[in-house]
Amino acid sequence: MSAAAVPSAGSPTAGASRGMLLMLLLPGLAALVITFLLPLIWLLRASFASSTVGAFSGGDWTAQSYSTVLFDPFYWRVTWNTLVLGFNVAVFAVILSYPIALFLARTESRFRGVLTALAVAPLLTSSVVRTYGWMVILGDRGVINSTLQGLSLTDGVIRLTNNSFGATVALIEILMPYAILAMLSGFGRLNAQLEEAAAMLGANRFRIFTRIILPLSLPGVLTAGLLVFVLAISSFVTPRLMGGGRVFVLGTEVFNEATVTLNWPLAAALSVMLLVLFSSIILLYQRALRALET
Amino acid sequence: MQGNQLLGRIAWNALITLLYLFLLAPIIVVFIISFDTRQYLAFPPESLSFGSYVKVFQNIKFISAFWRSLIIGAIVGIVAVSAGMLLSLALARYRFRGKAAVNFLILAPFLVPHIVLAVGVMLVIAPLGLLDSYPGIVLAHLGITIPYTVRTIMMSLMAVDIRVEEAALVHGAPPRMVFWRITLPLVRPGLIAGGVIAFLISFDEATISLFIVSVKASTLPTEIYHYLEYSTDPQIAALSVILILISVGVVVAVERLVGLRRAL
Amino acid sequence: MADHHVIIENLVKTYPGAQKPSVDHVSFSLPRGEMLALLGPSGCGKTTILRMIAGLIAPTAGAIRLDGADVSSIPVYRRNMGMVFQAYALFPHMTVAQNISFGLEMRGVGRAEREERVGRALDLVKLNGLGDRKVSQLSGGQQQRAAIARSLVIEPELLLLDEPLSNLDAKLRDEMRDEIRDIQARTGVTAIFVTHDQDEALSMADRLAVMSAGRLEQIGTPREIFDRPQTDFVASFIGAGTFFEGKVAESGLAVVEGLKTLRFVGDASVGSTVKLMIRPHRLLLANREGQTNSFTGTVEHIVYRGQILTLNVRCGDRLLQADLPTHAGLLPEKGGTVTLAVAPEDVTVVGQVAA
Amino acid sequence: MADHHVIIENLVKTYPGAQKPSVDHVSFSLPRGEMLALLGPSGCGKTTILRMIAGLIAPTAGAIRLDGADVSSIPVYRRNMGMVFQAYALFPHMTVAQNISFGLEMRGVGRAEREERVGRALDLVKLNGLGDRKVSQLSGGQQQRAAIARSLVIEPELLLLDEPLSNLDAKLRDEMRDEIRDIQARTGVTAIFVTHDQDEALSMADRLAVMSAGRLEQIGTPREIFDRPQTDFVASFIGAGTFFEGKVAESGLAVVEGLKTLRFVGDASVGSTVKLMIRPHRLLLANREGQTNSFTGTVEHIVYRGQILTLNVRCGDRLLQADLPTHAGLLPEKGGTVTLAVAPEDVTVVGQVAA
Amino acid sequence: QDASIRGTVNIVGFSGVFADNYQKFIIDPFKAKYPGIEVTYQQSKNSAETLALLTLQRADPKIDIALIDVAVAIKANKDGIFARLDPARVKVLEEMPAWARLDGDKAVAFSQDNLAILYNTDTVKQPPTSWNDLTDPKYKGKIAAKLGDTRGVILLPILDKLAGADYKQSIDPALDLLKKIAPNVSTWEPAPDCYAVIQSGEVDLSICWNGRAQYLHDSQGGKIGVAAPKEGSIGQTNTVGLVENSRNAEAAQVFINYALGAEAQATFAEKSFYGPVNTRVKLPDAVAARIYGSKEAQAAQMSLDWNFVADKYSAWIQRINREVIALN
Ligand SMILES: Nc1ncnc2c1ncn2[C@@H]1O[C@H](COP(=O)(O)OP(=O)(O)OP(=O)(O)O)[C@@H](O)[C@H]1O
Ligand SMILES: Nc1ncnc2c1ncn2[C@@H]1O[C@H](COP(=O)(O)OP(=O)(O)OP(=O)(O)O)[C@@H](O)[C@H]1O
Ligand SMILES: [Mg+2]
Ligand SMILES: [Mg+2]
Repeated sequence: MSAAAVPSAGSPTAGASRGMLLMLLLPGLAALVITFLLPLIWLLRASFASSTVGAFSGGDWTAQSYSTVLFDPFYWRVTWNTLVLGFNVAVFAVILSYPIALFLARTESRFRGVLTALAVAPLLTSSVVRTYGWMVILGDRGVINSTLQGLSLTDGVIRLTNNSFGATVALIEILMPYAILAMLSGFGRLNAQLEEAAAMLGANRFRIFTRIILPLSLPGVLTAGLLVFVLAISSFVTPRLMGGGRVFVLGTEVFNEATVTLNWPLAAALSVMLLVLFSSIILLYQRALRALET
Repeated sequence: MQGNQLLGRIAWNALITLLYLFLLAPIIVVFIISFDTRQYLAFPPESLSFGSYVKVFQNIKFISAFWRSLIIGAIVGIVAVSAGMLLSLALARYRFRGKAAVNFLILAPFLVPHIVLAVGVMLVIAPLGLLDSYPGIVLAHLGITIPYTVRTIMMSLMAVDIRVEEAALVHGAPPRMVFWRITLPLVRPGLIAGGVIAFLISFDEATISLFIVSVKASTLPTEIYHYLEYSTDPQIAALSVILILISVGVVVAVERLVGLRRAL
Repeated sequence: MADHHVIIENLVKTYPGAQKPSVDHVSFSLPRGEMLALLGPSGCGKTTILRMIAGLIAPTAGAIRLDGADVSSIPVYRRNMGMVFQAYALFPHMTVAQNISFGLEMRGVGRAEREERVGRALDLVKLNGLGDRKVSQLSGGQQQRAAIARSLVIEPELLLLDEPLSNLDAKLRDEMRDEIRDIQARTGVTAIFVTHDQDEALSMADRLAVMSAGRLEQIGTPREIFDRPQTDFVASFIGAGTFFEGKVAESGLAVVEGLKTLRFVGDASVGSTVKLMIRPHRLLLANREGQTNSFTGTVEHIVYRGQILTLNVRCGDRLLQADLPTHAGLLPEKGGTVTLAVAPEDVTVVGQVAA
Repeated sequence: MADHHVIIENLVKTYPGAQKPSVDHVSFSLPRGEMLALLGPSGCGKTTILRMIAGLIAPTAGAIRLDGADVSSIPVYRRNMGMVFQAYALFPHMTVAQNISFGLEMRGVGRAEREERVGRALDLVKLNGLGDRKVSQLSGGQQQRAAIARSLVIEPELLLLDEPLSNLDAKLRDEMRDEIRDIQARTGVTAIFVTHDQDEALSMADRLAVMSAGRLEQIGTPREIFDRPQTDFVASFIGAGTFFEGKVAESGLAVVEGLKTLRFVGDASVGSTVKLMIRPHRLLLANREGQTNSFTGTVEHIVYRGQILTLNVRCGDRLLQADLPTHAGLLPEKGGTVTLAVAPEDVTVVGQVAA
Repeated sequence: QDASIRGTVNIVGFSGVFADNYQKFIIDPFKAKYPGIEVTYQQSKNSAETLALLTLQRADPKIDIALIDVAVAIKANKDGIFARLDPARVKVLEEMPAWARLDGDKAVAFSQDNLAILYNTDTVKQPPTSWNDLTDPKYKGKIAAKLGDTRGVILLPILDKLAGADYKQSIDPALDLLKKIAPNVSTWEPAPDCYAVIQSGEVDLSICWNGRAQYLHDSQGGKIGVAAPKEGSIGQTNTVGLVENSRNAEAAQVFINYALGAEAQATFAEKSFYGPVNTRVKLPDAVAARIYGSKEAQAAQMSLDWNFVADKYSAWIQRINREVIALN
């Protein structure tokens, strides 16, 4: 049932190909439609409902939630906060992940498997537990503060958490594994021989890095950046807990409207807003990628 | 080796070590806490014991949820890989109208926050009578795992030289045989890697699961979530450590077997 | 023609998105048992033709007939052809023996017979003992031989070989050439092989088809191609040579600028301007100046090539290329003066120049 | 020797985990401006030697000296060598021109001069007009030429070429050979190039180093290697030939089983058993039977190769290979009887057989 | 024992310790009394999820009874999720106070968990006695207060009363007071939760629910202390509702009648430290003290007009978020 060598319509096996194509597409697409497309359509519908019940079963249509979202300056600020958070997290996560990804891509170490696994391990810890880990490190009486005080570098407490700094740091760490994975798969074009060729042409380590390694890995870096950005602006648990409730981003607002105030239409509208943000970022990203490739 | 080259190596290794330390810092803390004897999370531990681990293994809810998660994860892994394999074949080997749309549909779930999806998924699944059932949770997890399996399998598939498949055709293998004898074995690393990732995601997913399951099909993450609702004690840390060890074990084994990085 | 084994009629292939066809109205045919070499510069469409014959890509236009019947409705896997791919395309997850055995399995050949035939095929390509190796553990040359064995073992009716020897060193290449030639002669299989090595084409093929930019330039026996190239392109692509343009003063005599006159054998109407060619090895050291078709000049460059010595000799503003056998007595030296001569029948007309 | 540009002393390389060294006590040296060809079968260690000279891998033992000084402490990027990699290693994210320009940039050459030199380099390798292409848009041959241009443009002191012409067709290969030879002669750069094509090695290099399984078998001028191979391996690897074993009956005369006697020129003590070789093109058609070193037999196989005709002639139980020029008058036919003769000085002693 | 009534009652309600206690002290005794009635209890993450579930099943309810937050219950009633209880079947309704019988008996309050100030018994030697103590500068950066949910909505009327105002008129005075507390607040989202941060010493004070704190105090070595301010408190009110179109309405109302009864209420209060609603319940003094605090505090205990509050619910949370938290 392989489509193996049936790349074009005129091919000898083309007769079978239309049915075959359907067979190939159907199972996966069905699953995606049920668990992704339909929920998304519901989301759209819900965002135009007026009541909780309407959000589930139809009923009247109103743009009430959208006008709330669009005309409330608070949501504009939240959107701005979200973008800033996403940007900061993306930039730092990418910068910090890059060396690890590079290291993993090249190391010949016996422990490569373990090291790769360790780089991905943070993904598998409950976010609540991991957040608690960060509280221990960054808290007022946490590892860093007590170390600093122990060394008499400061006498007061340095506020490292329960603010957007804490949220950013924790998000960076939490999303780094994604960045590392994305970069690793994008580092395919790196090739030791290219570096050798550059060395033969007189490039020292620094220049090899800036002129060969970096440009070649840039698509992977961009993908990683995009992924982290998107995950960061849609996160809610970490900003909520690490931000000490002071960090208001779209994710936390969606969560809040959906589970605390039970305003599902508004939650849906905010989600749609988030999706619009994604889509524009992705479009920009694709532009950038195309520009890189030509 | 020249002196400054050696220096560069040392600096590089130090940098990597620091970054790893940052990446693993909260996990290290969690690891330490997991041995605390007190009944709440605090640092540093007062005294150390394996008590929390013992309790985790005695907690019937955790244990049964663990097996459920394992089964669900395995099914999700297998189904997601199968569907992903077929989708990847269609995308990698066919030109067809609407391919861009299909591609988008596969990419998009990466980018839509689970919290946004969760209620919608519940709503779609509920009328099918699948709430709190194995098929329901499996279906819900397929949407978020298929994108990963498609991605890894595609990577493997791209790496397969089409000419090899052509060679099989020329030498008398009908397309069905080409698939079973050539294509499938060649993308095995991608299949395994995709399966493992799908498994891990399903095994770890809480947000959507919370909306789908309650008692019968409750998974380990949802049990953890409920547990955290009324108690935060080192059991949670111990459980996290156990899960990490299991996952690291799986990842290492797969890396050994097929080279996960190639497929990622 | 009609009873030929393989008939290609007006074959055209334009890849999707390409402006120009990669194969452009190519027609030729092969009797059963013939070996044809497809020769031409990189990118001229050789592989494309093979792939159309195999059924791996569909022609844009034109027909391919096997034993008179159009093959377009026969799927690839029922065409019973063997093919050696340019990049081998061995199955990387199988051992060498499994690779070779694959086609037999597909044909439902029993295990015992399979093993025996695989063993013989391994012997044939000198890979005995390597049957259990993984493909990745073979050097490039060994892989190529495994690919050859895989295509031979199924005893196909038509054998398609895409640069089957490019990765072998001279020694092994010679051996494999003989081997393929032998098998082909013994089994009577029709074969088409692609190469860009003219020596290979000349020495292996019954006939050569020379292509350029998708078009068939000339098809003929090695001698016809080498000695009587019909186009400029073929003349310059196959073998080296020195080219002249000359006005035909009388039948078989052309006046060439910068030289005196050049006697040649061939049809050319008096008064027309013709393109003439002399192959380097047809230029011999002459005993005396002034002989017919003799040129005296200074040796500008000498290259020793084992069997032969290649000279570049400057006669006026022309550079003549001559290949002398290295054992031909006293050899000229760089800077020395030599006289070279060529027999009129070794001056070939390769084309007319439009006035 | 001491004032030679490149001196290689007892170089050894054992890859980690390998049992046998890939390069095994190899020593040779090159005067400034010489071009050396490294020749040998696949996997014999040619690339490994180049990479050690370049500094890309460290030798296990032995020394590499440039102008007398050990280079082990000079980092790769200050060695000022040009290298053409076997797989090109062009930078995929740069255009062709940017690739070529890279080395100049690293040397701080100004933009205007860079552009000019890149332009000239592109001309040189016949890639004019393709400077702005992405590397991926070039055919294999074009990529190889871009790699050559990139290594030449920096005017290195030492040029290392790893199979620089393997992907070009005969025509282009000839042209590029001349071009590289020319540039090398003009700039006086010392060059080492790797090839498995003996014709290339013979025609381009000042000297040839023939390797086998990590060891240097023989180093010498093309003529020395071709005409006076010192080992069995070299004799059979370079050029074709028919080999005989014979007992030396008297000085310059060996008794060969199945033939009569063979006169040869060379040192061999009476009573010893020697290995003798006759190159195919040294066997000529003889006028009459019974002449010294003449053999009469049946033509078993004829291959037309353009310039020459290769015959396999069976004399008793031996098969002699002879290359006759295609224009040598009346040519023999398959199945016919011919008499071949060889001059004693063309019968080469290639080794002793231990009793 | 009364085996004459048969049927199955499906309950959805809170999870965790609540579920354990409810099973043990309400459901099990009920089953002993009515062997003919089967009772299933399904845990729900929170009231929001319960509401979602009920909304989804409106056409064909699988659930008969929901235990749910009062604010959510009122919202549910707007969408017609619950059915009116039949006073003839649920006789115990007469014993319930007026404020507890919502929307004409479409949901009835059955327990209250008071908002309290928790403190770390190691670091706080003088437990706070008044809500006003929260403004004491010595607690700067030492308070955890999750106010973005019902806790905030309950705290506002308390603070309003402190400032001598009425929450039905304006909550501005409460917000002003809250702004004075804000500088002392270390986190508005205590992690992992508002109890653990006290136990671990991360903060000194935490504004949290009494019931769970009492439970932790008993079970984990008294590190958590509970201060019930003398100005009294307000409880988070849990209601029980009969689902509209329930197929087991009869058995369900038998259950509700039992669960709201004085006996069940008293037992549940003693075990869970949730305040009872049934007016006939008389708690022992020790139990009352642990639920409401001192006699003074017991006297000052307040109740809310939940219909009014539910209406303001999200507006108040929004004001807390925007005017207090976002600016601190
Ligand atoms: N899949 C394709 N899509 C578009 N153009 C193609 C494709 N394959 C080949 N071509 C183009 O068609 C032409 C002929 O290609 P083909 O592979 O037949 O050349 P070839 O003669 O085999 O060359 P070589 O000696 O380099 O293998 C080339 O110009 C090539 O660029
Ligand atoms: N990185 C390596 N690790 C281990 N063995 C190696 C490595 N590189 C090469 N070898 C081995 O060393 C030997 C020499 O390799 P090298 O690449 O020098 O051969 P070569 O003469 O260049 O061959 P070719 O003509 O095929 O390029 C081979 O047997 C090869 O298998
Ligand atoms: Mg080709
Ligand atoms: Mg090599």
